[in-house]
Parts: sequence; structure tokens; C-alpha cells
Amino acid sequence: MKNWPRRYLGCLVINMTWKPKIIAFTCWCSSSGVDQAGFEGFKYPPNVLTIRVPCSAVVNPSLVVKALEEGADAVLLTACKPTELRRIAPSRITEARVSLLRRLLKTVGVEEERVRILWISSNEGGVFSREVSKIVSEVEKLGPLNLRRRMLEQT
Amino acid sequence: MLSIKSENLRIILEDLASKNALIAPVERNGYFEFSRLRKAEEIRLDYTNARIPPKRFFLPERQLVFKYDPKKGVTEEPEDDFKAVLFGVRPCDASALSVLDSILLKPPYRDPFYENRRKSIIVISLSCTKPLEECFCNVFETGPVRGFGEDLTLTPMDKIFAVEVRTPRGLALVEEFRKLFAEADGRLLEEHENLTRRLVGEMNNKIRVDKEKLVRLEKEADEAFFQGNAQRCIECSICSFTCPLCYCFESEDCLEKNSYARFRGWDTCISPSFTRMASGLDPRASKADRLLHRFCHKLSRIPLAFNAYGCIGCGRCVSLCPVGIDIREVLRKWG
Amino acid sequence: MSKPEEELRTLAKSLLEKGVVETVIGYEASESSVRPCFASNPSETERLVWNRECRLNLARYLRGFKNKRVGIVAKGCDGRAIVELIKENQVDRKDIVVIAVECSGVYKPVKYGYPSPERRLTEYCERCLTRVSPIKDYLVKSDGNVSERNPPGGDGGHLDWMSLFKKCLRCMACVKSCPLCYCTECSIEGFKPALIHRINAPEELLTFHLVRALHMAGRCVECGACESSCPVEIPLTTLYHELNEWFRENYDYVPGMSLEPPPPLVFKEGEKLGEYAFNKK
Amino acid sequence: MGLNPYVPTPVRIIRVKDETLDTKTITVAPRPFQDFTPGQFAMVTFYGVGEAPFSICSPPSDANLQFSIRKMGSVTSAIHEASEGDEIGVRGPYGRGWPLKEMEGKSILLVGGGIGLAPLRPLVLHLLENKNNYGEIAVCYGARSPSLLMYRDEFEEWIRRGVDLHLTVDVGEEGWKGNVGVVTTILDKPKLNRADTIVCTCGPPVMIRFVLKKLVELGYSKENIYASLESKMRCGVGKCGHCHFGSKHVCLDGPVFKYSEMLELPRGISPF
Repeated sequence: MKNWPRRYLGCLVINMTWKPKIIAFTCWCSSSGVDQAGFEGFKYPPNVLTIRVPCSAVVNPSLVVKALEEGADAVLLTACKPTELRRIAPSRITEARVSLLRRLLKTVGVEEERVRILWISSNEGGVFSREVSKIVSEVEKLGPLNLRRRMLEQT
Repeated sequence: MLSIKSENLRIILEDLASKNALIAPVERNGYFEFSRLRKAEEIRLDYTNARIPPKRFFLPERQLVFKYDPKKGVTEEPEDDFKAVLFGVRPCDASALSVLDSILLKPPYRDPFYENRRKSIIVISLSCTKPLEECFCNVFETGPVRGFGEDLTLTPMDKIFAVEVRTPRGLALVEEFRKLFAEADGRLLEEHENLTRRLVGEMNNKIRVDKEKLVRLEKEADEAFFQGNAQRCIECSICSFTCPLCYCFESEDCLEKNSYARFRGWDTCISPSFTRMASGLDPRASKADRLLHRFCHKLSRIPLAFNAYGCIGCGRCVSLCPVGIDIREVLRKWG
Repeated sequence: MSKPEEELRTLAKSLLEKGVVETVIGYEASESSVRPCFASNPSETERLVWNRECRLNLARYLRGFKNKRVGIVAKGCDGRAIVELIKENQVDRKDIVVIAVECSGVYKPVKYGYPSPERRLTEYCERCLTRVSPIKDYLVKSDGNVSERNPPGGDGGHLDWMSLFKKCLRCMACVKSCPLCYCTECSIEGFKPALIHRINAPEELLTFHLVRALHMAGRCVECGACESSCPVEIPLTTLYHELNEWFRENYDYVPGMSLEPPPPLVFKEGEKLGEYAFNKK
Repeated sequence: MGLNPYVPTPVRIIRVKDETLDTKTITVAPRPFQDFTPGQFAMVTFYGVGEAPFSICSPPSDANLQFSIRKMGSVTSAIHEASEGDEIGVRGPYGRGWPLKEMEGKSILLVGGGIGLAPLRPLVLHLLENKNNYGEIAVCYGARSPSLLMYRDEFEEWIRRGVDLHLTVDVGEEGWKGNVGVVTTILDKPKLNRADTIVCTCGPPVMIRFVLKKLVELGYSKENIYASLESKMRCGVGKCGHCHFGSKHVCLDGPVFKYSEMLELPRGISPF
């Protein structure tokens, strides 16, 4: 049987004893920053899974919601710093979207800290590893999200 | 006919609830609905009717059909033990179950999931003493006192319930708690009869239907009437989802961990994708046709095939339709 | 028949007689409540009514009347929806004759299996920003008292949304009754693979509602059409109001109030985006 | 599995053959059911994607099962991507096939259009195998272009075994010497006793409409005309309601309908 195209982002999340699972959507520029973290030997927690996207502004907030539903404990968007960017608008859009999404999540009772935006330039591998470690420990404190189970349980 | 005192009924309900085998009407979030209960106190015996019909216990919104594992092959997961007593169903909704029986269990193919659930759930109906404004069960004779399809019929009199045993399964339940029931005396029987007469008389809608006339609906349908309603219709599926008799289902394959699963769940003939084929062809492309199909199916095709109406007059679709499409109008015009 | 009703009928009749419009979309009485009415000849205007049961947003039907001149009976929120539709290039202002009626709020619907049929204003009407449509060609004055709106402020935080969503049957009545959900293919189904399954699974309901909320953010005119048609009474407008509050706080933008300011975070082709500089040198 | 009619039996694809540009014929084995009538259909599942109805296009005498599948939606696309050895699910046979009883002793005209030849192929092969029971067999078949003719490589064999085959295409291609035009233009070619011929037709709804009209004009008896109609199906056993039109379920009472039954069907599904 062929591998039928994987339907869910959640398939990428491996189930093990609980450690925060974090999905990071990295834009092209910042993903080279993430790569650089690897080259230069900066350590960052292995439970961050990066998905490279052309620009942070193409990340539809629906996908962030879907990632959370499918089992991610937090979603991280790394974007170019607005001040360093030739085109400012995309990062501003991302920023606005994330802010809106956080408001929405807060309203429905999901901790807003689970959706983050991180400004990473292409040469900031060190910053990335430092910030991500911080985020992982913060998410660890928040505990597992388990949105699906929460939706199933409440009657 | 038997009778049972209210306090004795409580004892039975509490016993069932403690076994986690009681589904009864409760008020949740501002409306009545059926729910599996742990404590019998929550039951609202004064309820009007549940907004979501009890069909969801027999035909769930989403149900696993089978699982397929490329390594192990097809596996059918046995359903969890669903043994329960569905208490307090209105006679109209109970009648819907008997119509569903004739459709879904029609040979040669019997729907195994429905049959399974039907076997494991005992239905106790509770006569309707305060019919709602939208109700028209008297039209199809599915209420308000007794319907068909239930195992026991309870009719509330003062402080006492008249109990009518309808099936052997109902009798078995009565036998289990035999001490709590009493034989009904002549006075009770008389009272019961009076109540029945009064309740049927109280239903204030003046709809009369003639089956012979109604089955011609399909041919004699007034185009303008259905076009007018179609213009209003917003194609939400409230009417089908809240209909105790709508049984159409959709199936869908999903990917689960290392296996594929097929689920089935409610579908609605009002949706434009209901008959649209992959090639884009749609034999029922217009909204008016879909509405006509819905009404014809209920009012002329099921009567033709099964000697029962496909509508039981609960009035859910009438009340819940956001744009006021009213099956009673159809009945008045063609009934 | 109340005075505004009479005025409304006369107005609709004259519009149809003069041939200004082909159809007037309004409300007519049904057996238990009111329902939409499409009057296309003058005699049909006798059916038009106006009362506190007129909940459905008629702007929802405008997309079915492309390139036809229609008159529409509009409450304040219906008018806001029309404004949004014009802004989003869904309808042409020239094609619509807005018959604005002064609205003093609509009643919460009495639905099947409702324990206490106590008639009161809906929550979203108590938050109403405009009792009269922001765009209008004709105005029908109401004799009811037009109360002041309550101070704005989100209050969606205190509800247990998860258990509210859990009841959802996903009948899509909220989508189908919404004047602004005009997409021919809903994005929730349009993604490949789809974001949620076709068959309602309780664990996916949160995603469905959050995605819909995100799509309504900054567009929702809080007409309550979704909420009043919902068979399980999820107070969706409260959720969307919460997001609209975000737009008001951050951009001082309220959807549907006027045709003028373009919606924030929407850029037209060729427009210079703030500090956007595209310099090839 | 037993009594559950909704669960397909896993079978393996043993052969995939390209029929036309967008159509493949897959052969699956083992056949999960004993007997069937030509014209019946089966529900084919591609696990994880979905299920769709396909008419069986191999004769009942064949130990394997064949389906001709045109790439249309998600299930058909998935099957097109499948290769030999893959497992798919089949359940069936469902519906009412061609009226073999009525055909006995009579001559038979089959009219197909495009992929509509698929449900007719088992009938052709079945009739040829039992030639003594039936009269003359004629086939009129049309497709949009010569390259879209199904079962092209079998035609010679059919003719050799006595089928009066007439082909037509809507648009000719280089090297095409046959008739150009829609299938109704060749309906008068087979020389049969029109009053006593059973006609079976299958194809797109528009084609069926015009073929039926033409057949009646040509003097074929309405009593003897049958057509196979298509509709969306989910369960195949008359429960899900998707193929419920008028008082008929296409999956139970069809897909083969008599002329008189088609008159009763509501507009849309009815070819008239």
C-alpha cells in the first residue's frame, strides 16, 4: 500500500511521554537562521518541528488552529524583523494575525502564550536557540494542551 | 394496563441511573435534550420535548463503520455496550423509530448498526400533556398519548402514571420491578380514556390528511409554491438534522494512526452536494427540486412503500427553520 | 397594523409600481413568526410586516440578485452588512435600494424545547451600535422607543466555549444564514486536504468555530443571524464581538459603519503599503 | 464481516490496463462474491480515500473482476495512482442488471457512449458465451474521439464472434475511416427486427435522452428499451438516500431501468 498523502500536520507529531510539541512555521529568511543554529552548534530542544514557508504572512491562522487541534502544544511563527525587512507589510500582517489569534484563543479558554511570534534574522541562530529553549520551558509549565481530548470530554 | 406511583417511578429511574443505563430528558444550556444520566434528580418530567430528537442514540452523528489496517486487514470494532433505557421519549419520536425500523431493517439488507442499537435500547415513552404550538402529531396519529415503536407507554395522571406494556421487552422490564407496579383499576382506565380524548381534542391545528391525496403530491406539486420556498431556503440542514426520521447518511474515509477508518454520519438532501457526482453532474441541481424531494419523500414515498408517514408531526423543522419553511403548509395544500 | 408597517408597504408598493426595483426583499408573517418575503409585484407588498421577530438578515439574499435592482428592508445591522458587501465588491450600491427601518431590537427566538418562553431582547441587540442602517435611500421611522446602546466591551471571556461548541451539530446554519459568508466554497472544506472532515466529529468543532471566527473577525456586523438560527443556541455573535473589539482597540475600526475607511490589514493591488519600499536599485 | 453489508472485502489489483487517456481497467482477484448479472455494479473502496460505485465490466464467467474507471474525483484518482498488488476493497454486487430473461430468443441491440460501454461489455461477453440462447447481437458505440473508444483491442474479436459492431466518433482523428457523428446517427445501421429487439443503452444522460428518442422514432418497441442510469451512491443497499429519486432507489431498483420506469422518475435523473 502506498503512503497516501499524510493528511494531518498532527501525523508529524510523534507521541511519547509528554514533552511539549512545538510546531514552528519559519519563513525563508528566518529558516536559514534556524539552520545556522544547527551549523554553529547551538543547541535547541528537539521537540520543535520546523515547517518552512515562503513568508510568515502566508501562514493562514486556520493552519495554526489546526496544528493546535492536532496535538501541537504551541505554535511558533518566526518572521523577519520588520525593521530589517525590505517589505515591511508582511511581518506587520503576521504580527496582527498572531495578536488577533491570541485574543481569540484567550476568549475560548486556551492560553494565549501557546501562539508565539519570534523575530529572527537569517544570521541569528544563537538568538533562535536561546528563545526557543525559553519558549519550550514556558510551554512545559503550561502543560499539555490536548484540545481534542478536551473537546471530547466536556459534556 | 398497569399503574405506577411517581415515587416508585423515581426508584426505578434511580436504579437505572446508578447502573449508568438511563437516558432521559434534562435541561442543558437553556433547552431540553436527552442525556445519559448518573443521577435521576436531573430528570425533567415537565419537559416539552427535546430539541435534538432521540434518533441520535440510534443513528449517531458519527459512527465507525470499519477500520482497515494494511497489515491486518479489515477489522470491525465492536461497539461499546450501549445498553440503556431511553426514558421519556414523546410518542411522536417513538413512532419515528418504528418508521425507521421499517426502512432501515427492510430486507434484504438490514442496517446492522441501527439494529444493534435498537436491540440494546429500551424505549419508554411519556405521553404529551402539553403539546407545543408547532405540534401536529394528531394529523398522523402518532400522539399525543401513545405512539408506536415504544416498549412501554407512560401517561402522567395526577401523582400516578398509567403504564401500557407494548412489547415483550417492555414486559420484561416491568417484571424486573414487578412490586412497584399495580394493576390499573376501572377508574384509572376511565380517566385515561378521558385524558386521551381531551388531549387529542386540544390539538388546535385543523389539518386533515388523506393518504390517497397526499401520495399524489409528487405529480401535482405546485411549482410556484416550491419555488417560493426555495427562494427563501438557505440550505442549512437544520430540518434534516433535527428531524427524528431523517436517516440519510454520508460516509467518509479518514486516516487514523496506521490505519484507515470509515465513518458514517448524518447527511441532508437539502445540501447541494447531496446528489452531485464527481463528474459534476447533478440530477437534482435546483433548490426547489431538493425541497420537493424532501417533502415528497416524507409525505408520499414512505407512505407508498411502508404504510406509514415519513413525518410524525413533532414540529421541530417548523419551529427551528430560520426562514419559516413550514411542512404544515404542504399538508394543508395537498393533504 | 402598526404605522411603520403601513409606511413600509406604501413605500415598497410605490417602488415596485414605478419600476425602481424589480423585487423588494422584506419580511412577511408566517404561522408562528416571520419569514423572508420576496415581493415582485405591487400587490404582494401587502404581505410585508415589521416587528420584533424580524431576526434574519435579509442582506444574505442579495447575492442571489446579482445585477438586478432590488429593494431591501434593512435594520441597522442589515445595513451594516450591505456596507460590508459593497466594500468587498459583492454587490453594487447602484443596484440596491435600501429601505432602512428604525429598529429597536429583536426578540430572542422561542424555539422548540425551550423551557421558559419569556420574550426579551437578544444580547447582541443590547450591544447594538446603530439602530438605523448606515446607508439608506428611504427611512421608515419607528414608533418604538429607540434606546441608547450599552457601552461597548467584550464579555465573551466568561463563557465556557468548549462545552458550547461541543453541542454543535455542524449543520452550517451559521454559515448559510450569514450575510457575509458568501464564498461559493467554504474555506473549511476548500483546503486540500480539508481542515475538518465532512462528517461532524466533536474533536474538530473547535477548529471549525475558530476558523469561522477568524474569517468573521473585523467583518462581522453582529446582526446575530447565525446565533438566532443556531439550533443549539451557541452565542456566536458574542465570540465575533470579542474579535471586533480587537479591531476597535487596535485600529479604531468598526465593520459596516461607513463606506469610507477601508478595512485594516487589507491591501489593494498596487497600493503602497505603509513603509513598503520596493526599490530595485 | 458476516452480516454487515457496509464492509468491503479486501481484494488485490492483479492487472492495470490503460484503456484510454483517462480510463484504466483494473482487474482484481479474488472475486468476493459468487454470481452476478451483467449490468450490476459494485462499490469499490480505496482505503483511506473513499468509496464509489462502478459497474462490473467483466463477464460472470470470469473468475476475476474488472472495473473500468475514468479519472474523475478523489477515489478514481487514487485508483489511477494504484499499481498492481495494491489492496482495495470491493463489496457487491448491487442493483438490478440487464434483463437477461427477457432477452432470451430475441435479437439485442446495445447502444453505448463513452465510458457507458463498461456496463455493456459483460453483457456482450455473456451473450457471446451463450450465443445459442439469443438472437443477433448488434452494438452501436460512440465516443468523442477514436482514442477515447473503450476496449478497442477487443472489437476485432467481438466482430469475429458475430457481433454487428458500428462505431462512431464525434471528432475524427487522422487514420479514422469510420463514421463521424453522434451515436444517434448510426442507430439505423444494424439490420434487426426492430419490433422484437431488446435495446440496452448506457452513456451520459444527454446521450441517453437522444438515443431513447431516436430508438422510438426508428420503431423499436418502448417495452423493450432499457437504460442504465448513474447517480451518486454511498451505501449501495438503499439506506443512505443519496440515490433516491422518485419512488426508486437507483442502487436497488436500478441502475438498469425500463423505458416505462424512466418516464416515472422525477426530472433531473429521468432522461426525458
